[in-house]
Amino acid sequence: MIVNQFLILAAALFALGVYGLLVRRNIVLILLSVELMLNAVNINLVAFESMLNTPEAVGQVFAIFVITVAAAEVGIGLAIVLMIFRNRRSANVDDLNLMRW
Amino acid sequence: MPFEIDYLALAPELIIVGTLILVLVLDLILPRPQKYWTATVAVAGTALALLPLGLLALNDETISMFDGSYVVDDFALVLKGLFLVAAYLVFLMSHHYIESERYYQGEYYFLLLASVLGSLVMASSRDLIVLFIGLELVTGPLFLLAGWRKGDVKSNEASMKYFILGVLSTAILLYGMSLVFGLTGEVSFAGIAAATAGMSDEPALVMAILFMMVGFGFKIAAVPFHFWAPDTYEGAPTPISAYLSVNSKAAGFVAMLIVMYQALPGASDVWAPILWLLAALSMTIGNLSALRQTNIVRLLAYSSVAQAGFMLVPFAAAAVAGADLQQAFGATLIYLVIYAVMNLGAFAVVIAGARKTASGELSRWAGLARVDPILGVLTAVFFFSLAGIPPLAGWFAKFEMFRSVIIADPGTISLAVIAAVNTVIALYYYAKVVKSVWLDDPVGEFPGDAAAAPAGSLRLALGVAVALTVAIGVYPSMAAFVRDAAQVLATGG
Amino acid sequence: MEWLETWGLTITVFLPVAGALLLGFINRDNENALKRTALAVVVLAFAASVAVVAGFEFGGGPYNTYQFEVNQTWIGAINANYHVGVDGISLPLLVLSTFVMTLAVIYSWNHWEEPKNPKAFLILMLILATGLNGTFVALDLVLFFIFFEIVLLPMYFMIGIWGDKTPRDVPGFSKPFETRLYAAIKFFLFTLFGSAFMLLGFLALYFESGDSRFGNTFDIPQLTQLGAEGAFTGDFAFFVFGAMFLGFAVKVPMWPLHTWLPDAHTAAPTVGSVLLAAIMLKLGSYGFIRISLPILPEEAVTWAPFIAILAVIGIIYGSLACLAQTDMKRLIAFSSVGHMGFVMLGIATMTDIGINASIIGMVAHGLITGLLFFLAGSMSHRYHTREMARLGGNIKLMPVMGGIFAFTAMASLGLPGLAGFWGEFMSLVSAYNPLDGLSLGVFRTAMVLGAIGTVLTAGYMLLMLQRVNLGEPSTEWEGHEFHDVDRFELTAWVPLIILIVIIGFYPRVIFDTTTDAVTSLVDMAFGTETTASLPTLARGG
Amino acid sequence: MTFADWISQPVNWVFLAIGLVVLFTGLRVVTAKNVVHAALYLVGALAGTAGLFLLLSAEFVAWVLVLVYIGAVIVLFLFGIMITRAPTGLDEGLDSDNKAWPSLLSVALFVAMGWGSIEAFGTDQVITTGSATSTELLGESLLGRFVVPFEVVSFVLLAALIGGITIARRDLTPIEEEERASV
Amino acid sequence: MSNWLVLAAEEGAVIDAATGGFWADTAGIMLVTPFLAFLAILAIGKRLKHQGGEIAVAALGINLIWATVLFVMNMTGGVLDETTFEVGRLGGDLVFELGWVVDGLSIMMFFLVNFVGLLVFIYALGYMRGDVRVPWFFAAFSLFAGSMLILVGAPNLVQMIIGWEGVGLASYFLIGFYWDDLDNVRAGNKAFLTNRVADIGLILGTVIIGVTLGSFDFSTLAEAAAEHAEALSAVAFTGGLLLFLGAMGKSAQFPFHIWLPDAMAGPTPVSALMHAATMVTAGVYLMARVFPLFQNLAQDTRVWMVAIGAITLFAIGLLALVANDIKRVLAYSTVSQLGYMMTAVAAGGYTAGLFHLFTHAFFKALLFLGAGSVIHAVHSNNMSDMGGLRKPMPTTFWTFVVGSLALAGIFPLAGFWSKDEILATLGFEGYNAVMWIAIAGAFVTAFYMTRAVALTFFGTYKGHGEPHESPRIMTGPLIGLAIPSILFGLLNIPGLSWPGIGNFTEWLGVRVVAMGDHHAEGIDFALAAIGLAAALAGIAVGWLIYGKDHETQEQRDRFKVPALYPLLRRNYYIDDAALGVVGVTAGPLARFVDWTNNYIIDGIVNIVGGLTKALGGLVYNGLDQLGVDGVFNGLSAAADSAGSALRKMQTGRVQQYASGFVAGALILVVLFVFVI
Repeated sequence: MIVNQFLILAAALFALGVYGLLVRRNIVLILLSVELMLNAVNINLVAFESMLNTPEAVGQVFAIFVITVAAAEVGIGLAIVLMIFRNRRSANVDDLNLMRW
Repeated sequence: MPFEIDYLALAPELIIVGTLILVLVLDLILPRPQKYWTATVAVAGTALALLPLGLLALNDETISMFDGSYVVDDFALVLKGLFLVAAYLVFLMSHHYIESERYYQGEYYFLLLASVLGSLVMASSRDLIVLFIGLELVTGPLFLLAGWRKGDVKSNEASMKYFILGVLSTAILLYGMSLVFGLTGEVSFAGIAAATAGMSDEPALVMAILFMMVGFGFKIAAVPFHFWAPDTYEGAPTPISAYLSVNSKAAGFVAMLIVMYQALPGASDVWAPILWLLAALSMTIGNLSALRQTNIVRLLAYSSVAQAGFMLVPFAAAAVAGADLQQAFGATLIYLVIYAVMNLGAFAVVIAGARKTASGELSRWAGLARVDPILGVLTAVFFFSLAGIPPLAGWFAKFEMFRSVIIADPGTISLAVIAAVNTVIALYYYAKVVKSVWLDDPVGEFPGDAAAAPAGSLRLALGVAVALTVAIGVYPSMAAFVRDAAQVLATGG
Repeated sequence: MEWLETWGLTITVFLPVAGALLLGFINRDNENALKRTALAVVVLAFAASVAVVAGFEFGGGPYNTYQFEVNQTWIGAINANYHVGVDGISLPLLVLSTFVMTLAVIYSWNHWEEPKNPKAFLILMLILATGLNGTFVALDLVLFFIFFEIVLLPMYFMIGIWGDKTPRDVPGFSKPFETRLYAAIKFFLFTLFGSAFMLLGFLALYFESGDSRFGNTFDIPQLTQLGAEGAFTGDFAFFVFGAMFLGFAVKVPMWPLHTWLPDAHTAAPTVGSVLLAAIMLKLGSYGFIRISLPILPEEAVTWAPFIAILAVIGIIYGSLACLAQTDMKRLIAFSSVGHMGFVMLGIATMTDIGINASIIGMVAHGLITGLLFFLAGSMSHRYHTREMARLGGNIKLMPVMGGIFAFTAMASLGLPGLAGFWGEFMSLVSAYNPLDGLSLGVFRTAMVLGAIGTVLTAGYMLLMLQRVNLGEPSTEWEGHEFHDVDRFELTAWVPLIILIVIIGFYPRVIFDTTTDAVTSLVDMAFGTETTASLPTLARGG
Repeated sequence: MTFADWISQPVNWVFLAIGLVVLFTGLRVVTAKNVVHAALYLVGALAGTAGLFLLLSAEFVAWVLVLVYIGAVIVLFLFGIMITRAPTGLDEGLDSDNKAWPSLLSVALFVAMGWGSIEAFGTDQVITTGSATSTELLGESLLGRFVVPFEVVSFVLLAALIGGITIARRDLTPIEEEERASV
Repeated sequence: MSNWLVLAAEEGAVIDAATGGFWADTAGIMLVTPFLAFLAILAIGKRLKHQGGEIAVAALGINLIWATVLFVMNMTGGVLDETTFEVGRLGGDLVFELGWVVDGLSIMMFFLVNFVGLLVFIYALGYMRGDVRVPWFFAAFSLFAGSMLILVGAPNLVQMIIGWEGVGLASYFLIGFYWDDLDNVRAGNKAFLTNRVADIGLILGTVIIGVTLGSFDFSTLAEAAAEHAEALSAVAFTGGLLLFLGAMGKSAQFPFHIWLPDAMAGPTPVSALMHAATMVTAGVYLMARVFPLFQNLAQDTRVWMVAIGAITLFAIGLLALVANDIKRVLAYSTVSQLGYMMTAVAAGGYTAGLFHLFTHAFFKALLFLGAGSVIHAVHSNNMSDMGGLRKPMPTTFWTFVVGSLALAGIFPLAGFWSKDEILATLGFEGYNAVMWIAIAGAFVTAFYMTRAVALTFFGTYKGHGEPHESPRIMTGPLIGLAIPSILFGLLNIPGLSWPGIGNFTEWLGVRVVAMGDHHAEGIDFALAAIGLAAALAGIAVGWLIYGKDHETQEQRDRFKVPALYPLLRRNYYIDDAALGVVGVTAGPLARFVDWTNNYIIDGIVNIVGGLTKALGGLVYNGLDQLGVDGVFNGLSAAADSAGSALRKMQTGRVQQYASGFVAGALILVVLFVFVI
């Protein structure tokens, strides 16, 4: 196995995530897309780790941290979604354009 | 393998941790009317955390822990000082604001303290992972705090925009970091620096640097990663906007400084041009956008974008052969410190003014000085300082900034000229604020309790800010020690 | 007077700002206390400057030696010091500054423009005084820059708050501005635009001096030293000079950077215009003499023809513009463009005579135009209009004021025997024979055009007199009771009149201070002693 | 190495299989017209990722992924979907109408990233020493060198938790607060 | 001032001169008293009986003592002295000095100015009684005299300029004295500005010469000229021409004479002083001061100067023929006489020119004062309102006649001698054509003076009211001036040196450098006769045309006809052949000159003035407000609109922000990875 096969897969996932983030209207779905991106990053890290085999397995540690942070992000994100929903009865980002220029 | 831990070195972080736990506890036991104690505790804690800094500053040997992934040197101390003082001022501003609006107080201070903790950690980080976690801790709570005015849809929107763009930037940043790791097999800056020595022509590295820069660029709201700033500043509670525009921006800069000068000094010929571009864009677009703002907070938002541009200028000099890296580094740092002081002052003025005018619209601020000359004077001081007019602190920041790029090199000179032109543009809208406060005739009565003086804490904040602004302006040597701190780090470069 | 040696200048400079602080503690309703304190402060500052004159050793030493020198570390990090001192060139301007400031305070005693608020106004004036005095004595580029900029803020507020409130349309903008606002912003932006580049120039010098024996320095004497040794040359110096040129030229103001001036003068309150015309404009030309010329002599020579051309354009252009004015104050404002044109022409020749001309020209212009603005202010104070079409026969309604007005106008058109003459005449003299190596063609053409300019000057001044002073008063003033000059106005004006006459007939009072310094300056910077003259024809006997 | 050599290794078949699954599910996550489905597709994608981690002999990370995500996060998501009453059925209005720009951007991004990594790593091999990375090693580095971030990240979670609750919870009316106080 | 004497001795043309002792050393008082008077009158004039007039008179009285003493000393011994104070050193060896020089030339002028001035002042006491702003009048009048004295005493060009402009200023005040009427103000402006234009010449000339010599002193200039210093000769032509330009302005030489007629707007005493002793003579005086320059170096310029002078003396003289305003007649005659002086000096007739200046001062002052007294009586300047005044105003009449004859150059009055001298010089210097023009000029002069006398004093009175002789205080000065007008010609009879006092030429001779100009050894009787004949012819013709008075309107219009109604006039001349000759020659010519004067030259001035103002408007409204200023406004407006354009980016839609975000990142990637 070469490392690039993982990297390219990760790149693809990341791109998909970006696409989702740009296209999705529903905030929850946007969060999902973000998860895809972070996941891509994880793939990168782990792949690199097993390519380099660092003494302290830094890559994997990094991946674990990313996963944790991602979880926290989700929590925060959903909380915000709920708050907005409570005020606006909608989880649609397009409705959020009160403030401009 | 066990690590020996220097607790004095960690004291500031530990004190903050203690404070935020104490705040939580107090929040649970205190009945609502007494909850303002949490604020007091937070302020006290922050002040207390400044003490060990002093002690550490006295002995200037560098303390390095955990395989050098966590370092306490002068540079770190200066920044921690900056973060703590800024936080201290923000707390002072928040106190009355939060209490009077019946927001959740305990949680508010808890989250803010957490964010402060993050910034402290980041200042000492010499390692991608620590840096990343630190940044997350700085930002995470802010996503929530931006939406603290739960009832107000604008506030919701603010936090939502901030959050979505925040996570996007985090993802990109992480991707960049992963590439760096992959290329070097290291996460410690020292290691990376060693490994990337001759690698500057490696496209993947360039890409990695770019992606990381996107992450930092978001934090410091540099064009084109600035879109969130105006909306968020406007929607968020004003003290949070202040915090965003100072601490979180500073955090971003610190990250950038460390990574660029510590981890990637070898690749300066890669990142210097990029930052040249970002600087030029941020200055120009930020200023031009600010020209048309009618809402004073949005105006400050764009101004902070432009100011970020000015702070980026010195980076561009780093690539030039024979450039004085310490000088460039110190310039950014000094600018950061001075900017923090005067920008916080400006926001404090906004809070105080908003109480009188009950509006953030500049038009409603017209003639404010008639009813409150002191506030008028303060407005003049802070905004002219931001404009960089002597003898207010701002001039020295600009001065240092120019000083770092006046090198015999077309690239930097051209940037200097761009900066000079922008200084004048910026002048226009800063003067516009002062103008409407002093020169315009009031439109009707001031709805807010025009008589009400700013709350004691806010007055204290204003006092500190104005004192520092004038003092540094008249005797800039005060701020010069920052340069010595800068040397520690920049010698790596 | 050891004490005076060390503290004289510092007191002159910082006493006013201290006074400003003091005023801050006086209740704004207690007008008399405010005025008396302010007056006391400015008088003391003036006294201090006079003491400096008394202690000044005239005709002393080669150029670049300063008296009453103080040199203390200020911003150690960038090697910028609190370095002040005077020589024959700065001394007259310093005294002029403190002197006019005193008169301005006296005048404003009972002339408060709307909205009154004497407290704020006086405080601003005092801060302004510090800025102005400081600029003339600063011997460190950073210090110079600071003082140079300090001047902005008070003036900005003076114009903006007490200025002319009539709205006016501005090309390019949809809604009309109030004149004061437009003028204030414009003044502010123009000046800062210039000084931003000036700062760049200073910094460039700082770095270029890096490998000199002084190390990186902002110190004017040291830089002058280096400049004389030819340390700054080539494209670098060329651009540096250009940058500083922008900064100074805006302040002077030189065509085509002058357009802030008419608006600012017209909009500003009387005292504001007076200080603006009498002192602030001098900062620019002083900067040329003190900084640009000695530090970058070669570039100065390169730029000289360019400066001369702009100066002459300014002369002709300003005068022509004056002819078209209907607003008295605006006319006077434009006349400044012309007069400063002569000053710059003198400087451009790079000769001792030329620079002498510029200095005495500055002083004269300060006194005369200052007085003119006083008068214009007092008149519009009484008539509530500055439209010359509505005035006329003023001398019939107010003989004394009309008389003084006529006198000042005559002085302003460069009548020999009054202060204004020497500046114009001498800059023509110097333009006939500029520094060796400068294009005679350019400068002699400049001389002729300048001479024609004097005619135009006479033209519009007479036109103004005719419209304002002479003829029958227009019927709209029938029944109005005009009180002629009051005692505050007289106390403020008479000293100016006397000085104008004295300098007119006995210019030595200026020359004895300046000539040696100027000659040595030219000698040091350009290595030539004087304009070409025929030793064979030295007077016999 | 040619594609033939590459494909000749059986492990790569496995990779190919999992990879395709991941890609497909990932695509569906961002295209599915039904919110719940999207969430479930994410499960698939993550599971696939875990598989890849196993291929890379990073078992610990794989299991963490499974536990944290599929165990917690997805549930969290579903809750979120339920609470916000996002239309659980088909919903055409899920995506914004303008898809051209986003697709262009993401494709470009993919190309850039892919090109970059190919340039950088060419055919570097992934060395897998059969045996999985020992959890002990991870533990040591987590609690050793990386103890600071380890501690700090807990504050991130704590902040997210408390802040999330505060933000998301329904505010009490003043009256309710009175009752709350009286009790 | 030893060097002066040394040099003078070398030239050997000068009798050894005393330094003048006390009187020369204190001569500066003359330069100061008028200014003290000026201040004193402004201060306390109102409260005095004559409203300050007495102060002015006193001042000039004191001056006259010094002037007379010096004059006499110069007659007997010759006085040569210079006193200067340094008022400023410019670096280099250029020095500004103020002071006074006492030599033949300046003494002559001192005497002239103070003597004539005093008489005019006294006259003015009566003339101005009851007029408006009398104190201001006398103040300005003193200023006028004072400035002239400064000019006269000037030891260097700079002080000359000071006095020069001072005179201009005073004339501005006095011409615009009745400033309630803006026309008078405009007249004042015109005078001042016209002079100012010419002054460019003076100033630039001063600059060029001063810088070249390294000194502004006349003495240095004279020495340099005497030594034919090459540096000086290099600039001599330019410098000389420029100085002459200045002189043309003050001395109202063609085409700068335009301001003079308008200058009549002031009170008559002003005109008297202005035309006789001060203002207009300054130009000639300047030429005399720098004479060595033209004598030795700037010969090329002299041709021009002579030409200008010739044109002036004849063409402007013709104008006097058609003027109706008596003061204008005199004004034009002054110009024409100045033409004589200028021509003479230019031709090298230094003494001749100055002698004419000297004599002319007396009778021209006399004529003006006479005219003033007439105007005082009939309250009109127009001769068409006068006539037959010889009976009610005998003194005025006789003195006026004396003045006229002197001006016309009738033997043995002053004018005859000086004019003859000029003719002689012209002949000697070989300017024969010019000489004949001058003779023709003499004819014209006599002609218009006769016309003036006839229309004013003969025939019947056509004005209103009952004219009376003026008071003693006015007639006194008339007599006081009539005497020198008769006698002073004898002071310089060619070849005759009065025992003990010598003659005018010798007095003038006391100079730095002897002028070496031609001074006839004896009278050229032929030439004298021709000159005299021309004058007499002029009188005769004049008398023929205007002598008899015609009652009916159209008949009285007769003398206007040549000027106004060509057709009428031609018819009229048909039935009077003798006069027809003159009519067809003088008439059209006069009209032509008049026309050019009004339309060409004046027109040019007006056009230039108008253009300048228009240009001003253009520059201001066009360039300044739109152009230069517009750039600024344009810029800020541009920045403004740029700002609003950027606002469009801030759509408030988070996903567009995000795309901007990603796009930004991508662009950076493309830029820095692929491009760079």
